[in-house]
Amino acid sequence: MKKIGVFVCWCGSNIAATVDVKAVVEACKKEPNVVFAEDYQYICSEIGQNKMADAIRDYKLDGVVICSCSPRMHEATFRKTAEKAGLNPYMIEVANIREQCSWIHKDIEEGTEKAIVLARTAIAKVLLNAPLQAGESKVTKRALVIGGGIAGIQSALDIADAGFEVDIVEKKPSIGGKMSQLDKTFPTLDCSACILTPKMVDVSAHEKINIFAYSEVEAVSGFVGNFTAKIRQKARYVDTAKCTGCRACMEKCPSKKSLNEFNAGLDTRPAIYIPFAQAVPNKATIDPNACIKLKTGKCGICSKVCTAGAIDYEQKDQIIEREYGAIVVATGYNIINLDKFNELGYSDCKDVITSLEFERLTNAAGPTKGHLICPSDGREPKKIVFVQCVGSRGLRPCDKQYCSKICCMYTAKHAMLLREKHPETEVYVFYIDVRTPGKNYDEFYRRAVEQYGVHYIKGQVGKVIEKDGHLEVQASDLLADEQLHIDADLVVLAAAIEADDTARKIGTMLTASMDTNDFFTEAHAKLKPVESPTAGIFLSGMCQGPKDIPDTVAQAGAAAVKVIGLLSKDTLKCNACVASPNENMCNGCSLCATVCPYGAITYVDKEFRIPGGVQVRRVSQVNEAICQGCGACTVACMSGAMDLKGFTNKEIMAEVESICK
Amino acid sequence: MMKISLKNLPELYSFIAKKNDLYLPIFKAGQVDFAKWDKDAIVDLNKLKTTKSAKDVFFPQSQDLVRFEVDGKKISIDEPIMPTNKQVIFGVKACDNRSFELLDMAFVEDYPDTFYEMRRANTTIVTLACAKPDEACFCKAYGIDAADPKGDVSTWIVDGYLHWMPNTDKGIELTTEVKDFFELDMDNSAVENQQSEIRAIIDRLPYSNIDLSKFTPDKLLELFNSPKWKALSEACLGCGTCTFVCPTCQCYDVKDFKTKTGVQRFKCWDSCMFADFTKCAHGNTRPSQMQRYRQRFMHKLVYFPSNHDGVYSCVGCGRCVQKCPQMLNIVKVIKTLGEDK
Amino acid sequence: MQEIMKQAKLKAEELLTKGVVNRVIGWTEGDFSYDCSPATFTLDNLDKFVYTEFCGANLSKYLIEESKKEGKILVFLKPCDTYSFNQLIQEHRIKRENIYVVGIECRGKVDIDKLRAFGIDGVLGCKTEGDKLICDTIYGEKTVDKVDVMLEKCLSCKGKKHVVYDELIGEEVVEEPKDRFGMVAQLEAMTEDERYKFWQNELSKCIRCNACRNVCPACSCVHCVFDNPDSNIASKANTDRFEEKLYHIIRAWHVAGRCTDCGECSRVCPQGIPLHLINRKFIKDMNEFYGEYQAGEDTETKAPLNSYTFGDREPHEFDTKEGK
Amino acid sequence: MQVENKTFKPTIVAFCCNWCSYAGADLAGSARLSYPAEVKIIRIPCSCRLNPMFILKAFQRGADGVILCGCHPGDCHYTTGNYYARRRMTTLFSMLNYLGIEKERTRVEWVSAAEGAKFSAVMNDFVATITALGENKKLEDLRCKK
Amino acid sequence: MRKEPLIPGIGVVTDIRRDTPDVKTFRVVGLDGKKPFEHIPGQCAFLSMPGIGEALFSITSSPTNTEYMEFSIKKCGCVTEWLHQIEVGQQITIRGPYGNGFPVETDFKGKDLVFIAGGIGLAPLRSIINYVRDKRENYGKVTIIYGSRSDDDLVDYEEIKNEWVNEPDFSVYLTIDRETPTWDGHVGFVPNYVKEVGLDNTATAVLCGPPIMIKFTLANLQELGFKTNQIFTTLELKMKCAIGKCGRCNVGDKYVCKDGPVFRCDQLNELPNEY
Repeated sequence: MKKIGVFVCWCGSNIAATVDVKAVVEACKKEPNVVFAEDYQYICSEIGQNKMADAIRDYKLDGVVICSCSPRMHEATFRKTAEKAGLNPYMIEVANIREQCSWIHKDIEEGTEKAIVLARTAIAKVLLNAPLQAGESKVTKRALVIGGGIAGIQSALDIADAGFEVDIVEKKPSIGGKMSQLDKTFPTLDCSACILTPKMVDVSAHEKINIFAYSEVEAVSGFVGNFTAKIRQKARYVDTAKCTGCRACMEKCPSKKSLNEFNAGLDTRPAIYIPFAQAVPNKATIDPNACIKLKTGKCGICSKVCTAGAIDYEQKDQIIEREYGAIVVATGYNIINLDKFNELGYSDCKDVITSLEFERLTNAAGPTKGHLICPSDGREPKKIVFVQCVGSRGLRPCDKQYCSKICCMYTAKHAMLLREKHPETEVYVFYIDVRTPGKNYDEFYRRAVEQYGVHYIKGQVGKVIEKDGHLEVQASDLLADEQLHIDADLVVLAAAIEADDTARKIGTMLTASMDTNDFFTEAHAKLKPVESPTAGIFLSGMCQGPKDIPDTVAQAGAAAVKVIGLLSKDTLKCNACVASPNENMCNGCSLCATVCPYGAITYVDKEFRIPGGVQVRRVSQVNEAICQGCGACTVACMSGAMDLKGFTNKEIMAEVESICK
Repeated sequence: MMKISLKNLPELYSFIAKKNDLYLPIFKAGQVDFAKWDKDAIVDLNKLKTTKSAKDVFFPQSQDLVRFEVDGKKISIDEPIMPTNKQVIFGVKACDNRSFELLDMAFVEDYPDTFYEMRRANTTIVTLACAKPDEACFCKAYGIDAADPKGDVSTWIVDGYLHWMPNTDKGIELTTEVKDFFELDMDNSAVENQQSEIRAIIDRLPYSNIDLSKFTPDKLLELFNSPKWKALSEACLGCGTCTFVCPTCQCYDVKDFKTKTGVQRFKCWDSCMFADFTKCAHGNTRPSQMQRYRQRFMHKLVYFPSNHDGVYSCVGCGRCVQKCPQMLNIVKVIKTLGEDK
Repeated sequence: MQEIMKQAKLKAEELLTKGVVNRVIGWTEGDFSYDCSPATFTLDNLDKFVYTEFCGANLSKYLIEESKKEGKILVFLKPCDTYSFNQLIQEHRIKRENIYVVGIECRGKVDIDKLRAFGIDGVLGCKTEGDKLICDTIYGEKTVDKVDVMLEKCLSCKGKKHVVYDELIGEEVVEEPKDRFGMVAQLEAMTEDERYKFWQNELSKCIRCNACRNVCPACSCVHCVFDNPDSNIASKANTDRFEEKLYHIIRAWHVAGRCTDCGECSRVCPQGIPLHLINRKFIKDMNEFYGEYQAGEDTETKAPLNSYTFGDREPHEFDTKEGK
Repeated sequence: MQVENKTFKPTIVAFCCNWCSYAGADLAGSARLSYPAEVKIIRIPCSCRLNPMFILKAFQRGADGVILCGCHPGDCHYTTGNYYARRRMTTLFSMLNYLGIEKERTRVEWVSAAEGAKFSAVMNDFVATITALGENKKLEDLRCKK
Repeated sequence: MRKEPLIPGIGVVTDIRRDTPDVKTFRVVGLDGKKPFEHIPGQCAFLSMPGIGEALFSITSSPTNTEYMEFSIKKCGCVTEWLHQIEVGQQITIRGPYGNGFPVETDFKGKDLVFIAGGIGLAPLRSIINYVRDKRENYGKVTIIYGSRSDDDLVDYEEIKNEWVNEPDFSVYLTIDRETPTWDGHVGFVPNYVKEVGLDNTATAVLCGPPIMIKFTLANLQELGFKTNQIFTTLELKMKCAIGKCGRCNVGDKYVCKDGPVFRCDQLNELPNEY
């Protein structure tokens, strides 16, 4: 007789408050095959786990049901304990009586009744469970980092330093990302470029790191340890091997009207360009939308001035296929489009700018060489208004509901720097709340207010209109309860940040789950913050949600550590819950293979003994290293020959029967 | 003899149905089968052959046997409810009526099937002569007279009247109960005329004189080993149509069904034509369709007669002739194997 | 018809004699004209070969076993049978190289049950004359319009094109496909309760003889779920109303997208259950939801249930009335 | 009838894909977003694992409603699973309805791991719908009620 | 009212003994603690667990045992698998006895008997061997030839070793198919061994074992001069009713459940070869 043990967890009062755990234990004891049932405060604790291991040994249990929190929480813990105690880890079933029961039902009777049903269902399943053995697959010892901002750079460096090959794919001509556009960084006020540039140089110099700049990931297939990515290297029309980065072409290029992305569109650049001085790789790129030669076939000046002969107008996009063991997503962010915020005048008034534009306007390498002027007429602004939470924490359709997290701090930084450089300017900051958690953050903000005399006004800006060459800021002061009209020279909007527009595409490609805001979902909000639920995919930086540079770097490092951990293994335990065909029932019809997303199913001709001889039949075979266990094939299979280990037809039907009892 | 105008039959039905479960050939969704009569039922006495035979009245397709409850290591048994209702089956043709006798041999001899036995005991059979036999009928080959269908009560439909003649005590008992619906009928000539018409038609039927002489128990091995089975059976799909429409097929299966609180053990029709009929843990004694096909006809024509004084387990109703999806049937078997002298 | 039969017989004789094939699968004569059965022939019994208006049986399914045997077999396929053949090829169930396909002309087959329902009892023999069917019965000669007694599958013929063949016999009389979905649409127009009643009435006749399954070229599993105790849905008899529904829903589901609408299930059902109406519902739905698809038209195209598009309709949007 | 409906507690089987909807249900739990206890969840790896046999089995065994929750189209952990599930369920539900089974008894909802609130709302609504619809009579197996 | 034959009684498993790695012997009594019913050697009974299934097993214990019934059961299908995992005290359903049994009071009486068994085939023979031991005066010399794959697979080895070999006028020959380190007895297949032990061909032989063993042993016995009417064997086919009605277990016109399972070989020769 199969012997089943049942543990019912109190989870402190989390379960015990709305489920009578003793009653669940008693009910389980009555179930056939249950030889042991017990409750305990915290089964996931060491003592709880020891109890479980002891029960497995003492009662020679063939299966264990744990009524506790979600299996997504502790199934792995319980499985490990079972394995240590000599029980196959797949002979464990978790009845989710916390998330699915105690936390959502208020009534003890109702909660207990449901908990019993859930426990009974898990018992019904575990009785049919078979011990499973996970297969193994090899690990390709190379990582792919998607995105070359500070997050990607940090992850790549850490992984490469551990001795693994890393490819960085960056869609722009240079790595560096948003951080390269920043002037100073809070709360220490170091120069952004000064701390980023050495890292970029490290990346370019690192023998283990390969940069695919001006490239995009086109497709990813495979699974953890064995991904294959197709990378599109867009045509730069410049042979990077030859280009010396001398910039002679940039000077001579006759088409200089393109908006300079690096300077947030505040000035222009030539059609052939290197985005900024410290660009890595320091190679020119021709913008095909601006290049006269490429558009009309005439010109070709750059080709003539290039002494290295690097210009190649015939260059084509290249598709490179590379194999990886792990993928780090570091797709970063953008600031939202402010077109929908007409009341703040961003589209109409040149002197209403975003914080990022402000960064460029104050940066020594920026369009104004760091000289702060009003973009409309070049005068020095005397009164500057900062508007917080533009598009963040709002409820309108154009708003993001989340807090963009970094704006409070960078605005304090901007205000402080302004007041330091131009003490004569008046600086106003309109805020909803000032949020400054973080080491030395609140001190930083208080310095802005107390030491630098920045005017912080709790209130919202209703309108910004242009009036006589000035901006009239209409706002409310909530604390003074009065309407304000401020005549400003410059208005700086702390625009909300959003996930990069490529994130969704990449998420789909990687089958990594994303939230409604296109931020990647972590495998667990607290305990697995840098892992995607999809094995082998790790999250670094803003792609997972708004965060500042220190947090980004920390997460990038964490993601790197996870990657290193993965790549340092020679083989990976495969998913044990894989499809498995019963060849005696297999028709060989190939329907399963047509729905398999991984190409895990192949066919062989096999001999079968039939009355009076031998018959050759085509039957399916599953490559267990490739199968991820989705189960699509099991439903496509008519005869039921294809089943999914760990979620067999019989097991699921037993669960159904048990629930409907 | 007595008679009743056909238009008064509904009243007769409703009277009989008061005290009995009344089974009649009832039209439903294009088919006529024996079913329990109620006032909305469409009775079709003109249909020569119901799709299924009349056997389900005694041997229903599924029959609950016993219910178990399991509690830990303990098992308790709920005795079944026996079919104690009185039944009348009305409109049975001579062939089907004869099949009851054959089923009796199978079910009542040795370990009697109590459900069958009780239904048999509680049922009064009212037969009906076949006014218009068809090409597939070969009851005559088994000595059945479609013009004199027997049963507890024999009836004939002639010229708008149903003529009624009790044959047995049960028949007389029923007749006494329903006699007020009838008028006395002293002139038997109408019935007799019909009988001779029927017999004349039957004499002309192509299968009426089919030769069964070859099928005797002593030829068991010779017939069994005949090479002709292969060609005879090759189109057989292995479906159960012939066995399920057959009035004499009696194979069944015993199965368990887990209900909400217990286990219901029931018996249900099975077919020796089904691939898994004899399949068990050790293997299958009849793994090929040829063997299963041979079993069915050997049983009807040799094995059954061998155990029952030479009586064939076939009544010549011709249902299999007409219903086999691929037009295989017992007559083709009889003719093909009967050729060998 | 006589002419086509003669040609077919000659063709079989020729191919057998030349040794192109070592046996032939076709139809063999019965005692009455309506009872011809599928059979294999060699030169020895070829005299019994017939091809008449009663040769409705689809021979494709037999090829699963036959094509595994030694040597090449000649098969006669009517236009609609060729779809089943293709579907079986697509599913790797038959070995094409072991089969010589002769497409045979078809002008619609007769349903003996319809003939009987027409009041023509005791049929001893039939012959076609033009549009009429002349029946010799024990109650005298009777004549009907052939169209009145044709098999359901022929009344809703997909068009008389052979989609696969090595050789053709007779004319390829390609017709416009007939409307197959009229009755399905009628049912769709009913209320839920009316439909339930309709199906309850029809399905309750089911005796679970498995004829529909066993004749179906798509239902050719090595081991059917209904025979497999491990499937948890195996059953033998309709012990409860539920089981007749379960059986027919699952059966239709298993052939959904694979059913070529050959109509054999309805032809063989001893209880006259309009099983084609279930299969056609799937076909109609899939056509409407995912674009026209005819199973067996070729051997490549993926069936609708085994493919997808990003913008497929959502599951609650199946109400086809709204789709029209 | 009114009284009966009030006391009628339907049995609801919810099949949830492991990656999105089961996580969504967990989120609903951790956010204490309640839904009726009649809903019992079965975890399946992907919505494409749902075999129509399971649905019919549930009805046979006494379920009054069956709901499948999976990742939003495009978000399937296995890339394509929910696309297959979508086609399968669309055609199957259409067939059930064609046979006269109430359309409302079966449902598919896409619930992501972040949509705890949606999960709870969906379940509340589904239970309300089924409760209003009453007991499953058309696909019941009387033997399973004994 | 007559009792419906398909409705079983309840039995209790009071002892479970592991004979070989895949054979267990179950002791069964009725709810009243007594033997469920009387039987003769060679007869069978249907055991079942509701919801799992019903299966026919030969009764291994001798009718002379008045306290209980025993069944030696090899694990090979779902019912046997279930039986192999139960514990003492488990209730099961039981109905029987079925079949003709060995003609212990007629054909066998006063005869020398040769019992030849292979593997689990000893199960039905154990019943008659112990019966003969208890009614020693009614029978002549007894020779037992029993073989299995290995010494581990010998059913009832303890009883054979400790009791049968000591019985007067009993000769017991054991053999295994392939040598094992723990076996010092005869090695070889049963059919061959039959020819080696020097059987008296006037005895009555009873065979039970796998089909292949039966086939060759039968041939060898005939070579030794045994006539087919001196040889008995038992058949085992799929059954559902055991009362000759369900239509499965017939071999020709004989039902194994009712007319068998014991057949004399000359009778079998008249039946179609479909077993």
